Amino acid sequence: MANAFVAAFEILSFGAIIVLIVLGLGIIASMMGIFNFAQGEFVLLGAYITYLAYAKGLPIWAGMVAAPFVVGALGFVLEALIIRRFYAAPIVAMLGTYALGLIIRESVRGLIGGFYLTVPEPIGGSIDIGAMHISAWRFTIIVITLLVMAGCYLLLSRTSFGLRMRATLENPSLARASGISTPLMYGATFAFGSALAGLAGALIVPVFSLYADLGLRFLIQGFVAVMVGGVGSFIGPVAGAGVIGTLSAALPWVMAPVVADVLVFVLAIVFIKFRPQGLIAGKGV
Amino acid sequence: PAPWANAAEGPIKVGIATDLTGPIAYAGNADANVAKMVIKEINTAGGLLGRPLELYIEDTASNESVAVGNVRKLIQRDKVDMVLGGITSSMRNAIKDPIVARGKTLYIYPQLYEGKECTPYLFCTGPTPAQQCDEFIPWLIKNGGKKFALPSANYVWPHTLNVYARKVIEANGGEVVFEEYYPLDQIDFSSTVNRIISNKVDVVFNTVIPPGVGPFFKQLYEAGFLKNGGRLACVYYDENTLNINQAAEIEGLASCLDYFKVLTKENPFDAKIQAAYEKDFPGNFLFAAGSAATGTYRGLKLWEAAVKEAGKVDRDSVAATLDHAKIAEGPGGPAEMVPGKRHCKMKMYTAVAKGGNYEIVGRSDGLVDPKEC
Amino acid sequence: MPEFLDIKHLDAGYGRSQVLFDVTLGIPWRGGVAVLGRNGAGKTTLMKTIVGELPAWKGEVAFDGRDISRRATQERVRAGIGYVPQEHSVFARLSVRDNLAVGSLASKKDDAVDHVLTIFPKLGQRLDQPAGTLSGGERKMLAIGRAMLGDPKLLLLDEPTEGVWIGVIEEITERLIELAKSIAVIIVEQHLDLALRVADYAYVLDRGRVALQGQANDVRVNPELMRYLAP
Amino acid sequence: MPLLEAADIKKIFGKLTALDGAALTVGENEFHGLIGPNGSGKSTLMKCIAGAEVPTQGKVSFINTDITAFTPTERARAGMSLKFQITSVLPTLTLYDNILLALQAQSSLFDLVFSRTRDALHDQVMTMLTQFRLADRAFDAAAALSHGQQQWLEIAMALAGKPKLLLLDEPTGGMSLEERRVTGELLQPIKKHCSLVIVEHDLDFIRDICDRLTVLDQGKVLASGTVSEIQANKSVQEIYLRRA
Amino acid sequence: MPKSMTVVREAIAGDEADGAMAERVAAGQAKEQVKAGRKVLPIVEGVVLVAALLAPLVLQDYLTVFATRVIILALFALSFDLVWGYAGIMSFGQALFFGSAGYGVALLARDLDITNIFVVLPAGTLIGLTFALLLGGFLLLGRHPSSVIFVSLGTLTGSYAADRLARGWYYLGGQNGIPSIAPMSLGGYEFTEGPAFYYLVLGILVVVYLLCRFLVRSQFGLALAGLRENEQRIAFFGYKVQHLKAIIFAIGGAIAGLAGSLYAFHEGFVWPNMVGVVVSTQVVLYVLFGGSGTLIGAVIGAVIVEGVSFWLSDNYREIWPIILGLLLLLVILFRPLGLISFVLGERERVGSFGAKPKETVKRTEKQTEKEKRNAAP
Ligand SMILES: Nc1ncnc2c1ncn2[C@@H]1O[C@H](COP(=O)(O)OP(=O)(O)OP(=O)(O)O)[C@@H](O)[C@H]1O
Ligand SMILES: Nc1ncnc2c1ncn2[C@@H]1O[C@H](COP(=O)(O)OP(=O)(O)OP(=O)(O)O)[C@@H](O)[C@H]1O
Ligand SMILES: [Mg+2]
Ligand SMILES: [Mg+2]
Repeated sequence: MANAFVAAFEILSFGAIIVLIVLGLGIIASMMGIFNFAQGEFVLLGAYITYLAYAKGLPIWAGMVAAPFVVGALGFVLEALIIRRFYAAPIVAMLGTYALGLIIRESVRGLIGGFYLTVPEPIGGSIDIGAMHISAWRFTIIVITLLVMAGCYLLLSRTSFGLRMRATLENPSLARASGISTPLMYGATFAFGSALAGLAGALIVPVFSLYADLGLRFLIQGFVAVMVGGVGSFIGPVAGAGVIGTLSAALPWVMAPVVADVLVFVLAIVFIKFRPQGLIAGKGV
Repeated sequence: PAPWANAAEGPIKVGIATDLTGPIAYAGNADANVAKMVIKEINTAGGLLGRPLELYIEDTASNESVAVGNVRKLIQRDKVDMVLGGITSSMRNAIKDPIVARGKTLYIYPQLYEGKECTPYLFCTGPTPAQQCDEFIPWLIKNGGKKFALPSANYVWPHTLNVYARKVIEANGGEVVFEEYYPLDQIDFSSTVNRIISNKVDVVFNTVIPPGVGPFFKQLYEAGFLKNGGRLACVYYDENTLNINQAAEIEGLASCLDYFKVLTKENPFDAKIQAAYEKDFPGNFLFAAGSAATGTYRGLKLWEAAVKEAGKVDRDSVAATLDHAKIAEGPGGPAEMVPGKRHCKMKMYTAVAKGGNYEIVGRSDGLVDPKEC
Repeated sequence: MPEFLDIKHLDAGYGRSQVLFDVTLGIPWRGGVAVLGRNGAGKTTLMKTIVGELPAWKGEVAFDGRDISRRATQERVRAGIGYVPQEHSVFARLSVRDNLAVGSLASKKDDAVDHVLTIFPKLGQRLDQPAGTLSGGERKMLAIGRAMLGDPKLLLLDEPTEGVWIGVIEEITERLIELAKSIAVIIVEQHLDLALRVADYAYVLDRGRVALQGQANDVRVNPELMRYLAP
Repeated sequence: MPLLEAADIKKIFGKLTALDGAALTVGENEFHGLIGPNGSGKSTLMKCIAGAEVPTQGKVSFINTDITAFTPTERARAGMSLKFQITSVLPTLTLYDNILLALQAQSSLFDLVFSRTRDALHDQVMTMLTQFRLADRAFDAAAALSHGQQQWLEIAMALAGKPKLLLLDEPTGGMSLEERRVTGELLQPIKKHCSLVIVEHDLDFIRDICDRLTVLDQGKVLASGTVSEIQANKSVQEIYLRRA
Repeated sequence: MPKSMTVVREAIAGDEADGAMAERVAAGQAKEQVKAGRKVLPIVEGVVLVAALLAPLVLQDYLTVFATRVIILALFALSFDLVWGYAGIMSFGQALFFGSAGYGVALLARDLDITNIFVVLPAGTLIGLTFALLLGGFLLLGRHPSSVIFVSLGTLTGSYAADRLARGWYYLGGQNGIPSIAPMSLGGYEFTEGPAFYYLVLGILVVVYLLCRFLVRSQFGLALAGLRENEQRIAFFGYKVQHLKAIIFAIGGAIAGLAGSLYAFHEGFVWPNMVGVVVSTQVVLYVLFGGSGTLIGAVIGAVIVEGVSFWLSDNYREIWPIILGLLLLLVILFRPLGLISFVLGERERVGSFGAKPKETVKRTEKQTEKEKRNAAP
């Protein structure tokens, strides 16, 4: 019983981490039609900023708060300078962001010297319930993920931001002809998606430690999650991330990890093939 | 520059092929630094056979296909007399053929590894499973317990090492509760940790590598493994890897290597090379055993001895003398090649992490035999 | 007094191929203006240049007394220009409801959407359907409705009745006549009758140049007209 | 025996019944007009016939074969050709290539690979382009055409495959009266070897070129018959007076 | 109700060529370079061929070996270009065919001692073809056409999964791959790296190139262009779209397989990256860099990307990945049609299948003039 509870918690917490990472990726993919290969590096930057704050002696939470803002701002700038030229061609966008990711990743690698660096969690230790120990920080991550999800949902469903964004993606020239400032929308959305990645990086760095390939590790998993959930909505990728995250944490409990690893992807492709619109077809938010 | 006695014959060319970029660049750069240091030292002392040494460094970029291309540069363009390098097993596998078989050059592999590399002209100067397990595992059984878990990254080194380790564990009355392999970049270990806790494992003999190892140790810690008296063991853990986790999460972790920095307190020679290295390369790239820096030092010095004895640098002559080369001083102590085996005898140390630093808790009596080939 | 929309010596085109040559036209503050011409004459190009989707190469576009030829489309639209494009005139993946919502983003009136739905009751039955699945005629109605929601002071209509059933065309015409009493309307239309009923004034384009212009009634009877409209 | 017989076609989109037992029969060398208010299901019926939509229920037979389960490709190869309501030319290809693409569609793979029909088709391509007054733009990209010109190109492409049944969904959208007349003239000669189903809102145009008419309303056939029969039909007059 | 949902999507996708797409096309159009008339491609092709033939004479030994590798990669790039640049199928997992063929021939050499060139190269080609048919059959075919994004991410995931499988599978050497593959042989002769291998590979490249060139310029090539532009539309003309896709994907796979087997023997080892995402992305970069949709662009791209990385890693050892990234980004930003677009006009790049364009235009222009006059009342 206790064991099952711990198992459920651990699986859930990994699912939450994947959701957190995919949030930004999903928003950029669904709203802007760009599969951002540099998203992993935005996660990395979030982690790096948190580390920097820690290394400079600032409180860790300060770094964590700063990370989404700094990465978001960077996203805004990058959108205006680079990403903007890619909307016409999704495949070129993949490659362009890939190159961008490469640059960021290798620069960070240079900065941290290719090491694995530890960052302590602001809320450390474990919560003990009887004989069970669950990680306090992982628990915090679950809570924050839920809050962020709710926040995004409200932003996209209760304000006209989501509507403007979808209109812009769907038909930019018509959106302009409806008085929507498409450059601003693109900039804001990309910045928002990047900020979420920055936040994800900040929150997960205590769990996984800082290293240059931190973000890359999650990229393909993230794409698969987005596809499984369904491109075109906010909920879709989130649901997909939940499924993929949970699955990849849960399968090793019942089979050899090496098999589980490949199986997740094979299952995902088969699923997408037979339900190309994803878990949640692109409707609503 | 010193006046070279045999300057007319031109310099002797030493090739280093190591990972200067990519995920394990920290190790590769340290190795390259060590090579620079050793070559400089030899040159200041008058070179080799009256000829200067010239160093050629190529990046293997943690990418085997780039590596092969760059190694070919060393062989075919620079025509080096010897290549030292490669850190991972897969890198060694990728470049050994271009060096030894197709390139007809001597190859020294400096990293601790799984053993079983018996290619002619390929010499290994890092510790082998026997060297890392024979004394370490009995110590673990005494200072940890009998129930072992072998969580491992899924590649050749852990597989082969585990076969050996299991033999030693069982021979010493221990028991392997489970042995399991994970994809190299797996970073969630909840099911593993759960098995370890629920099976009441005493010693986690870990061969999971970064990036997985950090989260793994953390999860173990959070699940109360250390609190309940569990012992972590990891034979590649050196000063570089200490930073992956917070000190508390790896308190008591035991490792067995040919060198630890704390040895500088007791060995004047270690203190000397450590100081020389830190003076020349004050950055982040540490002189440590797990990243093959010590193996590189040892390899170059052994090769120097061999060339001196042979009096020539052609492959066959040097291979013949390198076969039984010895050095009286090296990181952690003397070292000598085991004749006919192309592996190296060396001293081994067991150390335990305490508050983020190592303490030596055991040392081999003499030089430990690699037991290979 | 300057015209509401004043276009002087406008050249425009795509890439390097010039389509409009020295087009000069004026749109009054109120009333309808028709732009006629055969296929490929440059009518759509003119409309696109007015809303700013295409840059003006040369010449001047002044709206409400200000030069807008360097402004972005969305700014022109916010300044009071409404546009119904000829093609791709709805957001295909958005529901009809959302299409209308986009149209009324800038609008202050609460009942504007209801108003549109009384004009086009058909749309009311299709509110949750993606606009891309509407029938051709329904799509046009939606596009017109969407543009009207923004309370434009100048409405550009590029063939608003293409594919619309005659019964509805009549309705649309009446609305436009109504509308033209309070705002300016530019209409590109193949139904000559309809166009000239809505418009007081007409321009005829031929190969990118203004070939003919005048009061609607005069143009209608001008013997030259047919020559410019025949293929 | 009719060339095309679509019987009892039902098409349901979610909650909406777009076609509710519609039927269409077209004889050989017959020009058949399909009319009705917006949203009455004309385009949907055309798509069901050409295979762009799968009817929820019903049967389509063409030249004595049941083609209900055929793919669009198979239908095209059986001799059908469709022009969509919304133009869909191949934008970056030249006009020439657009037409050639349509013309060579049914050549065998072998002929395609070894370009055995290229020369043979060249004159046909140029003739078609000239007929539709697009010849001077033969080597422009199709995307550079105005909307009306794209309609011309679409019609040309639909005609290219020498179909036995041509399905035109509002081919004259965006054309002036004069241009419509010319289109009608261009269509007349094909009557010798081809039947036509045409959707139009312009009754005059339809009257001029069609032999028979079918009127759809809310997914059902309101009436079907010769032009004069339809014009006399009470209920047809009614819906044409009723507001949509 | 999954059925009706797909129908909705289809209706949207097929009917309303969506606005964003229209804008894309318009944007592409606006950039059109009026450099028509002159035929630049054959000149470029000729120059590249001559350079390639002479290369070993001026290059040192090790550079010839390097050049051999580059040519093999160019062959690989060609396979991707055919599939993506011409047929519009985004195979983001092209390395799967490259690598699986490499593994296949490596196993032949390791376990069965087969290195005869007349066995291993066909075998590799066949392996690539088979894998392409399997993966393509699964991802591409079916009544409802798959979206570009699905195909690209699907193939990418396929290649990622294969990479992980190779890493996990002990028989394939796991992480270490299969080292020390014996050289390819012909009778008693062994192809070791060097000029002989170079000319062998160059010969193969030229033959494959010519075949591809013939294919894409034939009427079949026009069908492929139609496939790229709008797959659903051409189905209504009567094209057997599924066949077309299967054929071209399989040809692409076969060429990739051929390249993969050459690569395995030339490098002497295979390892998991070879089927994985890194190599898959790399080939896309070659083609994009050089200019997709022109065969020579793929070759040029491979040569330049590899050449530049080689040079950079020599001269800017610490930061070369960053510089490479910057270069790629710059080219993608400012030359989205690839380096070839510096010399090549848009029309020539997209290709045109009409015979003798100039003459025809003139002739018909006169006709239309006349007709216009006639038409006017
Ligand atoms: N994929 C779809 N999903 C939902 N509803 C659809 C879909 N396709 C068509 N409809 C609806 O079915 C009805 C019939 O559409 P259809 O396009 O056949 O009309 P039509 O007779 O061609 O009209 P028009 O003259 O305006 O072109 C319309 O009300 C339309 O909204
Ligand atoms: N994207 C484009 N690129 C290049 N030329 C274009 C483009 N769009 C239109 N043209 C050309 O510009 C000219 C005018 O086109 P425009 O669309 O303005 O005509 P139109 O008067 O609206 O015709 P229609 O009645 O057919 O809609 C045409 O000759 C057309 O071929
Ligand atoms: Mg127009
Ligand atoms: Mg219709």
